[in-house]
Amino acid sequence: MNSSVIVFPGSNCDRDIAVALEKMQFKNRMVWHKETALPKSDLIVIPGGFSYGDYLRSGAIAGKSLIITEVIKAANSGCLVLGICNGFQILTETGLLEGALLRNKNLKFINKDVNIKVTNNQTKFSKKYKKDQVLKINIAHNEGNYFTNPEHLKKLNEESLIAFKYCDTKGKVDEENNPNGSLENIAGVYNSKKNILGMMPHPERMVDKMISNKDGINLFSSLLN
Amino acid sequence: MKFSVIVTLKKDVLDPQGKVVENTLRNIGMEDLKSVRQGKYFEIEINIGDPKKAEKKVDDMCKKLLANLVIEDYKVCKI
Amino acid sequence: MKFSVIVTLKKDVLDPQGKVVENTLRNIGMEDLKSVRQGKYFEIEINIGDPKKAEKKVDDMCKKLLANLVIEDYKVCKI
Amino acid sequence: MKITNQLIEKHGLKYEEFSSIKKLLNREPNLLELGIFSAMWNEHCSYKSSRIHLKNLPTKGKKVIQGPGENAGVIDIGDNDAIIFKIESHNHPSYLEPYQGAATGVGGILRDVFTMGARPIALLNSIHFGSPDHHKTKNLLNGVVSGIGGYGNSIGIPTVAGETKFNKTYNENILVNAMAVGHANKDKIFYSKAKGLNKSVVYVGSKTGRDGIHGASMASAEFDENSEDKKPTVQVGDPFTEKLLMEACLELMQDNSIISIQDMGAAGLTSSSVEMASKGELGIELDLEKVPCREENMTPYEMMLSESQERMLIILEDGKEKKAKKIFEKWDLDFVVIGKTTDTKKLVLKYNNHIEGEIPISALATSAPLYNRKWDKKKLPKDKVDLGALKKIKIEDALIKILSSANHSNKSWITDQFDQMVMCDTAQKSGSDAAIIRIHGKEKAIAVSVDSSSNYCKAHPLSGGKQIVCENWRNLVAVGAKPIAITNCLNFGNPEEPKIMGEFAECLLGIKESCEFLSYPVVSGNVSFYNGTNKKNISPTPVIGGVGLISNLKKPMNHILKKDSSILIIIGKTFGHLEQSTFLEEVYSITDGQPPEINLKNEKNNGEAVLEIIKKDLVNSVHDISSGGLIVALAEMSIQSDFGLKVYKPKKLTKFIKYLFGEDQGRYVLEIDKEKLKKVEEILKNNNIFYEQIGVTQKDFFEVEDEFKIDIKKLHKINNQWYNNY
Ligand SMILES: Nc1ncnc2c1ncn2[C@@H]1O[C@H](COP(=O)(O)OP(=O)(O)O)[C@@H](O)[C@H]1O
Ligand SMILES: [Mg+2]
Repeated sequence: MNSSVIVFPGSNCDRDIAVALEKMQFKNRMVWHKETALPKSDLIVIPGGFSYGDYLRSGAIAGKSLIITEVIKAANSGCLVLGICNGFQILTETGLLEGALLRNKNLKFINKDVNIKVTNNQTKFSKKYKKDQVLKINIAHNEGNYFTNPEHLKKLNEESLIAFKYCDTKGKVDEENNPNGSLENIAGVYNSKKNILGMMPHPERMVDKMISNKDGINLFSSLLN
Repeated sequence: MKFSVIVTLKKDVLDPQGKVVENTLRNIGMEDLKSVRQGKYFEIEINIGDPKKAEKKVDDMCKKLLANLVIEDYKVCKI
Repeated sequence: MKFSVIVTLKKDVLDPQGKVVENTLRNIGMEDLKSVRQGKYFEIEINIGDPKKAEKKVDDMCKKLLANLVIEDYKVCKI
Repeated sequence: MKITNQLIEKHGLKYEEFSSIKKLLNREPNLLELGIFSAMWNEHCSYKSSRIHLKNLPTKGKKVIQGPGENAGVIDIGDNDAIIFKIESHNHPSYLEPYQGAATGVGGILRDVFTMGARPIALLNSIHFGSPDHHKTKNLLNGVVSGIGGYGNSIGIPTVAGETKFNKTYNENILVNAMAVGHANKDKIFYSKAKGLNKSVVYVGSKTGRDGIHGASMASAEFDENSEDKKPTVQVGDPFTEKLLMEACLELMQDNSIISIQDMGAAGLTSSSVEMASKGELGIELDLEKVPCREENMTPYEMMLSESQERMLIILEDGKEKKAKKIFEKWDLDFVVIGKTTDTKKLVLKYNNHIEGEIPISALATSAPLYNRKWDKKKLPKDKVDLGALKKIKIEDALIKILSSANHSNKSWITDQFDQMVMCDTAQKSGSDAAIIRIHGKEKAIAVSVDSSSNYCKAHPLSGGKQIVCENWRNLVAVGAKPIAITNCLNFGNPEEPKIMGEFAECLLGIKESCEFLSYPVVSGNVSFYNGTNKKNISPTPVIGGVGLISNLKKPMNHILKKDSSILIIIGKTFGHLEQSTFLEEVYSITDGQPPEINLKNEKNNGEAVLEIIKKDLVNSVHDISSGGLIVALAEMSIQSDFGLKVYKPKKLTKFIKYLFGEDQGRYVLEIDKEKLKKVEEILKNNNIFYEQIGVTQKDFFEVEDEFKIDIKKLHKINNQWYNNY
């Protein structure tokens, strides 16, 4: 499985995701944002970080970079695309995913382990998880408050395009377990073809027992076959 | 030619930042306050002589970069 | 009564955001651009009838909270 | 322009100092030169009041690769790995503009570390605010915390530990100290010493603006009527550019292009160029018209004194310019050759081929003033607090009062705002005695902690200095790390007052004594004087940042209780020293008396035994006992975990309150499985170490025998409410 990690100036989880991918036996390449062609890839990852300092709006400026047109082309022809944290923000800014990520409700950067529930385990990204399985995954963001218009929200629900929801340890989804104010506790969404996933939590931080736990492993292993 | 651009969150989008500013202002004794909304401001200088063309260009900038029309509105003014 | 408040960085203070926005606008083909500076915008509604008093109050808000005069300037306008 | 007395004063120079300048130059300096002298001779750059005291600190050791005097200290952790670290203050700017002040503090210390070839792997901070009731405190707290996070999170280096304290002594002068820790290959460390003639001096990074120019508000030809808009300003940090600068520098450091490199910190271009030349015993010539500027019409004076952030000066090997330039262009950064090294041993500043200033390097560096300021000794205070005379308080109430106070509340409101996990090597986050960072791709790890205790230092600087090194050492030991070396940030008041100078001198003697005894050398540091306003000085606040090594990280040790029914033992003797304790301060507002005594021999033995016990995997959790005493340490252990515990009433008992709240030093609590107790006791007995069984873990309740029993969920709530309600 060939993966490409796009590196923007200001990306800072690029090494972390590369380590996780390699650990999972992906053949990974780093792609600098000024490049005009993508290497052959089955999976494109847009990593977390603060591309362009997150100035203006998080993800806005990376969304205008050269390489992004290539990512869009690849995505439209069915290539798998995973955007984590800043990567999710970039995907919404390019329009590959609908909606937007607003400032966290408490206006503060939030870094902590939260519980999320796998709301759809029928996709290429999630098939190794059980339905409604609760994962403990680290979040670290300023703008993770997912927002979209009512029609799109309806579509997300009807077509099972919500990937993960914030919840408690038992899987209960409620306001108390919504760290950032996201609509319906949404932590990650798919596009309608389900080849693009954007998520705020960092699965690449959860692949090593010494550092955290292994709840992120199955996302990568799902992709492998 | 100089323009000001104001980008604000759409009405139906929650503005927690404005809310916090509002509360803080109340807490420091500004009781007559009714509401606060917060946005971004840009001062843009552009080398185009024709005001129409210049404004069109700035409008373009807003659409392409400065505002995210999913959540934001914008206003351009010549200054 | 409604006021707009614009808070901008003082002239000699580094504006990293404005700089990045400026470069990006150029990169996406806005060659006529001369400069961009970024600031904050507030729309403040206040329950005071007397325009003078109201403006004074808003000015107070700026000094006390909205702007840090060490690095920022502000402008209040009735709208 | 004529140099008037007023100009001299505005530059912070004393008249005698000005006379020495004239002597050194054999003439009057011009304004540019005066500015340069003022930048190099001020306290911050010259260490003129502190140098003779700092000299006494132990700075050598088997593991020390580079002690004080470079951008940061360097230690050897084996297998060709080196750790590079330093702490620095950004107190005054943070008081004026908390967000930017704190942010640029973090940015500055990071540059010190990656300048030397290290990739930063951890950030720490020590932040001190005034009383929570003071009208400025809340805003300062918010701004400083988000500024620290804003910079560290954005650049992508985890902020893993720190300390946060409130005390009215900081009402008008907060402390913001930031520490950075980096990892480098031992044979790829870069220094600031220039070498070779006619080498290119290269400016890289951000453009120069009029940020933070000292004394720029004064009248002069350049700063005339318009000087109002040229007021010195607090710098704005740009973590994005710093990230690019860091990556570009680290990329350039992969081969052998760099002869010497120095970040532009305080006094920017001036101090960086002088330092490089001075260390290399060379001269430097700069063509100032080449300096990349952000504003129009910047004068040589402004360029030389600007403190714009995110800039570096590099001296390159011949023929490497092209390749280096390409790297910086890739990262969208300026790269300009602005001068060269010379054999004149002078700093020569040209602007459009006209010489604007010419100063012997030695006049700026080695001939800078050195003061042996008068200092007063402080006697150990006598006043004994009469416990009997105090109004009685229930143990439970006292504990609750402490746990819900600003100083002892859980800090997750702060630490949740910091990315602690980015880089994926944080094995132990904030919340424990020390954080643990794994060396990337390896089995080993380092532990880091910063500590201070201004109350003890104020009461008796000598004991306080001794104590704080020990506390820091203990925090590393408690997570199973062998302490290696420290950095220190010495925050004091006005050194021109003998009392303050005495606090400084004696704290340093204390630090020295502990460091020597524990073989815990000082490898870097920073002095911040003049903390205070209107003749009110802050309490002496030396902050110690320590680094220890865990050579084989199997499981990170911390103070979270792991099991039901395990045995709790205390290591180290309890006498019940209450003076200067949190108990007296929080419950009775009593702040006088002596600080606890330090017994270095016990400190060392106890710590080494704890290390052995951890290494042999005989213990479930460990916590050192510091402010608040035994009961607060125990409460912290159970608040962070799913278990409660029961403390026994001690058999030989003078006063229960003293036993529980006393702050005797050199003590640890250990949670041990019943089956392993014998082995642990063996180790302790073999080493002649005092220990007692003090209790046992249990489900759900925190209990003190015969006194009270409280649900740990409630305790957790009590400990977690302060910040959210503030
Ligand atoms: N400003 C801060 N930044 C990061 N971590 C902090 C900060 N303040 C406190 N902490 C963390 O909170 C925990 C408790 O702090 P403290 O009570 O000072 O610990 P100790 O007494 O063991 O030194 C530590 O893990 C410390 O690293
Ligand atoms: Mg501790």
